[in-house]
Amino acid sequence: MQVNEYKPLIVAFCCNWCSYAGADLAGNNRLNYPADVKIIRVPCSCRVNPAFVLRAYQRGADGVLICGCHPGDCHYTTGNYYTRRRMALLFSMLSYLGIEKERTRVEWISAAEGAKFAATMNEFVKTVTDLGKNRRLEDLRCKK
Amino acid sequence: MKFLYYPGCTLKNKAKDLDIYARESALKLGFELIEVDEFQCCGGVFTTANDEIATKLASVRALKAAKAAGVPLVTVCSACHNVIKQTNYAMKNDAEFADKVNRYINDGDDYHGEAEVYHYLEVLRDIIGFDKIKEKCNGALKGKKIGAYYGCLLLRPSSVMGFDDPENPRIIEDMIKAAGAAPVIYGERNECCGGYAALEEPALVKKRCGIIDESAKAAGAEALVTACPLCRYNLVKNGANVPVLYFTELLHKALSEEI
Amino acid sequence: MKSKNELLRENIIRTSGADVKKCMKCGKCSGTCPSYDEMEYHPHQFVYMVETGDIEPLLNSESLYKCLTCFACVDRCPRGVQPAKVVEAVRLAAIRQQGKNRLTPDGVEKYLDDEIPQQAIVSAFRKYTK
Amino acid sequence: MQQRIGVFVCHCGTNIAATVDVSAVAAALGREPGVVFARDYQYMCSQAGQDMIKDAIKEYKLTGIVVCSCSPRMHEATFRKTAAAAGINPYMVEIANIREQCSWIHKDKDEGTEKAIILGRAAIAKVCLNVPLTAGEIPVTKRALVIGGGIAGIQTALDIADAGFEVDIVEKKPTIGGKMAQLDKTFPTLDCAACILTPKMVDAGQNEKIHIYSYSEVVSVGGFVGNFTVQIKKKARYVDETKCTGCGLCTEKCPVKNVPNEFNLGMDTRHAVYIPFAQAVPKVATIDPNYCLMLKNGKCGLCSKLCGAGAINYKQEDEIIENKYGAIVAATGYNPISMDKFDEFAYSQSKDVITSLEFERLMNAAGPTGGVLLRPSDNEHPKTIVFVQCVGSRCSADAGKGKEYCSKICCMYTAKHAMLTREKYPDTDVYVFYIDVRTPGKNFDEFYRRAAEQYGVHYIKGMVGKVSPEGKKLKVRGSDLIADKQLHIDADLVVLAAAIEPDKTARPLATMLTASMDTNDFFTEAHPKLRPVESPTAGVFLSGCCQGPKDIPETVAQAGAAASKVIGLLCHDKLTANPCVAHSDEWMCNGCSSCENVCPYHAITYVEKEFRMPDRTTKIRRVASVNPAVCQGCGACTVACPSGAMDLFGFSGKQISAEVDAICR
Repeated sequence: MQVNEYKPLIVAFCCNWCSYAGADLAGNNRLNYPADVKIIRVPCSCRVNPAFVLRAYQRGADGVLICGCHPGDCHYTTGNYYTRRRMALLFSMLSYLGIEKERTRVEWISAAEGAKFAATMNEFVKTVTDLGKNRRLEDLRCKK
Repeated sequence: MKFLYYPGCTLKNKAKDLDIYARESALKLGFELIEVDEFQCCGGVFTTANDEIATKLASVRALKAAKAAGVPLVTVCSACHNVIKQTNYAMKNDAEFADKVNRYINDGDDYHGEAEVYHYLEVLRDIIGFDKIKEKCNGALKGKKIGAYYGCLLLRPSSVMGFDDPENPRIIEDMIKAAGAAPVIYGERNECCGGYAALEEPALVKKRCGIIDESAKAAGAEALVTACPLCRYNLVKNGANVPVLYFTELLHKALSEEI
Repeated sequence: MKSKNELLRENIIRTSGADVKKCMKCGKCSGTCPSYDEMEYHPHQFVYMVETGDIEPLLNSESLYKCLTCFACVDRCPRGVQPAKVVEAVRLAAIRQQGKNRLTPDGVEKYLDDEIPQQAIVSAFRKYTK
Repeated sequence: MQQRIGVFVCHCGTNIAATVDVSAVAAALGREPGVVFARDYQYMCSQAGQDMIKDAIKEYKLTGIVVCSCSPRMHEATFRKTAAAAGINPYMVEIANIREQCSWIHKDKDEGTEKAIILGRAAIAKVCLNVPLTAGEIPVTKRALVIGGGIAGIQTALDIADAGFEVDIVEKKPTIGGKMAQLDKTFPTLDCAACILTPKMVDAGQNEKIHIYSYSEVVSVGGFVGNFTVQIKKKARYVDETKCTGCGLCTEKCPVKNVPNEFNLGMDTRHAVYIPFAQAVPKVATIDPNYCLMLKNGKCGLCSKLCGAGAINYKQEDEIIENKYGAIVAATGYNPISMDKFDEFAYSQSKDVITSLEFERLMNAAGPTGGVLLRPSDNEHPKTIVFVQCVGSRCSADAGKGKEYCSKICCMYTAKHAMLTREKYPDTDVYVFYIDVRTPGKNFDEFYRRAAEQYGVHYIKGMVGKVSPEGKKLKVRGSDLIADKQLHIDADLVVLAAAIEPDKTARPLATMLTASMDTNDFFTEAHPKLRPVESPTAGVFLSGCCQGPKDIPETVAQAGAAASKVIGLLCHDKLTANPCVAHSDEWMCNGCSSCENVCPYHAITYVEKEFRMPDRTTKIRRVASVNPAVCQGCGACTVACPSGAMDLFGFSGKQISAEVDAICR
């Protein structure tokens, strides 16, 4: 067993109606993806405040995913459109802060797309693993 | 309008008619076919195994010539078209295969399926337009009932060839119509004639050709046209009841000044 | 250690690029094959026997040389299995063995006539020799 | 007040325990701050498990609990009830999903255990910040809407009406009846479809509680469970429904006779003014504007002159009707797929290659041939018929065409077709090419065996590879896998069992309903086993083939089940609202309207309010006010709010941040 194998820390915000259910479906179908992904349930992707993403990076996350219903299929009709717009702005801010743009991603995964959920997680974990540890946005006040 | 032209081995020998009439008709229709310099034989059939590299290099070289010239590559022979189109598809979509080929050729200009490949019939349909051809035709073929024989190579595998509906094609029928004749549709027009089995399995080929010929005759065809020299050879050799022509011959006849 | 047969099977599946496990045994490939009557093993059997690793009989069968590569089975297969590619991969496994070329430049002459197009000859060499 | 948290880790038999060391999880989580009790147990959702939770709540004076178990979508409601029964607020419960999102997807036990601990930690961090919530109540509009008027929609509507509730059916065609009205006989009993359907159509038409909007479509859906607002477009049929008596005189005298008759799938023609079939409900004529001479170029007007009731109105226009509903049932049904990509069977090349639905019309006494089996090309009796199963069903995605699923009904209706053909025309040879014969259902296999044994239908294991029209014959080439032969059959008629797919209107409807669909555009159910007739969207229910392929008995059963769910909803005067709604801190609100602008439910309004300022003056300020009965809790406003005044109960900014912190610790 490798001792120093790098394991990224990934936070995934999943909307209750589509992506969280998609993640459950991936589980039902026993589709493997790395344990590095930890899911936080939110009612809608539009509940994800960009501040949560920044918070995750401050606390040492290596990648953040925001998953919602496909555009047009939002349970709350328009929530994911807000997400799309907000995250576009956040992305340019993250680039400004020097966080590689590949570390943050918005994905649309429906409740029926368990396979897509697993594939997306596998691919994202690989992308983030290849980028390596994220060191750019640690809140120094929190360092012991 | 100019295109790079890949005639292939057979069109330089046993199927000269296919070649000559293609070039002459092209000029009448306002486009020119410029032969690829020192082209090599495509090999006649596409080897589907993905570890076959050397057998596809000739096609890649022709494709690279088209890429360099910045014009589409045009083929007339069904077999060449099939091999080159499939090779181009593999170069575009199979990164591992393309990498091996590019390393092998290693001339500093990697190829990834950039060239466009057209069959002569596709040029007629998509670039010239059958309505334009109709205007230039002389009406000599009026009332002639002609069956299109597609065989297999032009149409399949359809996901790669993208030539026409593989089960109910119409491109040659549309050409026959444009040329002034009446197309005859028959069931076996997209079934294989037996192809290269002509060498070792003449009985199989005879059986296949008999089925095709019967089907065409029953539907009332007075002649068949094809784009493949081997199809024509097989059909004629096995005693087809109707004459078998190259589609370019038919086109040329329709475009000739003298009636 | 994998057995020789298992290695052969893996090699055939790899070079063919076909997924034999996808087959649902409907037999449409064999229902459409123009060479069916000439074959001892039919397209669906090629797929099945490669899937189960029963490859030796295929390697020694004349059926390998009856496939016309017309792709009717490939186009019509509802499962996207591509039987013709499986046949081709088995045929290559056969003719790539030492001294198993089916056609030789000397041997080809007896098949020729004045009219036969070059295309037939090069195709046959492609198919029958390594 | 310091929270006292209890943690309950479920084994779920071996579902969780096999890849997660549950006792290690309980031990680790027991050391978390605030946790005063942690225990693992075989099945937390069992009575014993729930009792254990209740006892612990009482004994340890717990203020909140975390259950590490399956998805909250599965048992959150269960554990909330448990908590409430033990006297704590049901919203002081959090679930850590360590089954679907942990044990089932990971193989390594160390990894799984570690992740389960982290997920548990996040749930503890969240529950520490939970506040007791009280669910409000929302009124229920006691009227249901059924979209689609086939057997599924009709049965659902009848059952709802039977319970005494108003119900509207919206049907896009001029009559209700759907596909079943087009069928001849039904398997496995061979009773005639019309004989069992048309009485139900009449019942629906005459029922006082049922209103049928025929030739109508749903154009918009607003609101939420108990309170939907739906706009229905009544398309202009150019006939006044209230006046038309259905005498049919206009449909006989109309001079335009060459319109393809969609009811007979284009195998014969109808007039420009038409009633689809004799038993149509409502029995009202409809003018087809694409063919009517009067509507096209203002010349004719014959029907208007003939109509004694004066029902014809060429100036009729589309009408939008807005109604309120408490529940909506989708019953949009299915269609056979297009045969365009399967032309090896020559569907587009020969009139004598038909789909099974067309065969139904050919066998139907009210069909284009009056029930005499004649082939479409030359009206002769076919002597050899080949049925091809699974055309477009069970295709892999690699094939680039067709559907991946089994269409379920084809094996049985083909057996029926074959049997009926042999019964009526014993001199006909009937071949059925099959891959598998799938007959799970009461008396189904017996039925299929009867076709083979008593009626002498030739069942051939194999598939047709190609159909070539040759003269008057169809040359069929296929494989017989048992005989190891390639068969060549000269057939007179080929019948394709085309795969079925959801109706094309289902997708836009799902978007309007915000109901989820699977990749095949079938509606998804709230739970595949336990809630099969409910959409995950509250108040939306599913009936018939819009949820998946079904035969008639199954459709009727599901229609009844959907109706009972609707009745269960409508018999409440009030519904418990979701208390996880937005709320605004009035002191922080700066009155900017950002939240109001993003709210999809118009739940936020601004009010002028008097505030007592710290300097003891009073000031009128404009502040946001959330209507908790209307808010659905999406949280869009919370992020839009620039001052941080807006927050969401159950998913507050602090709670989510605490989860982030716990995961990234």
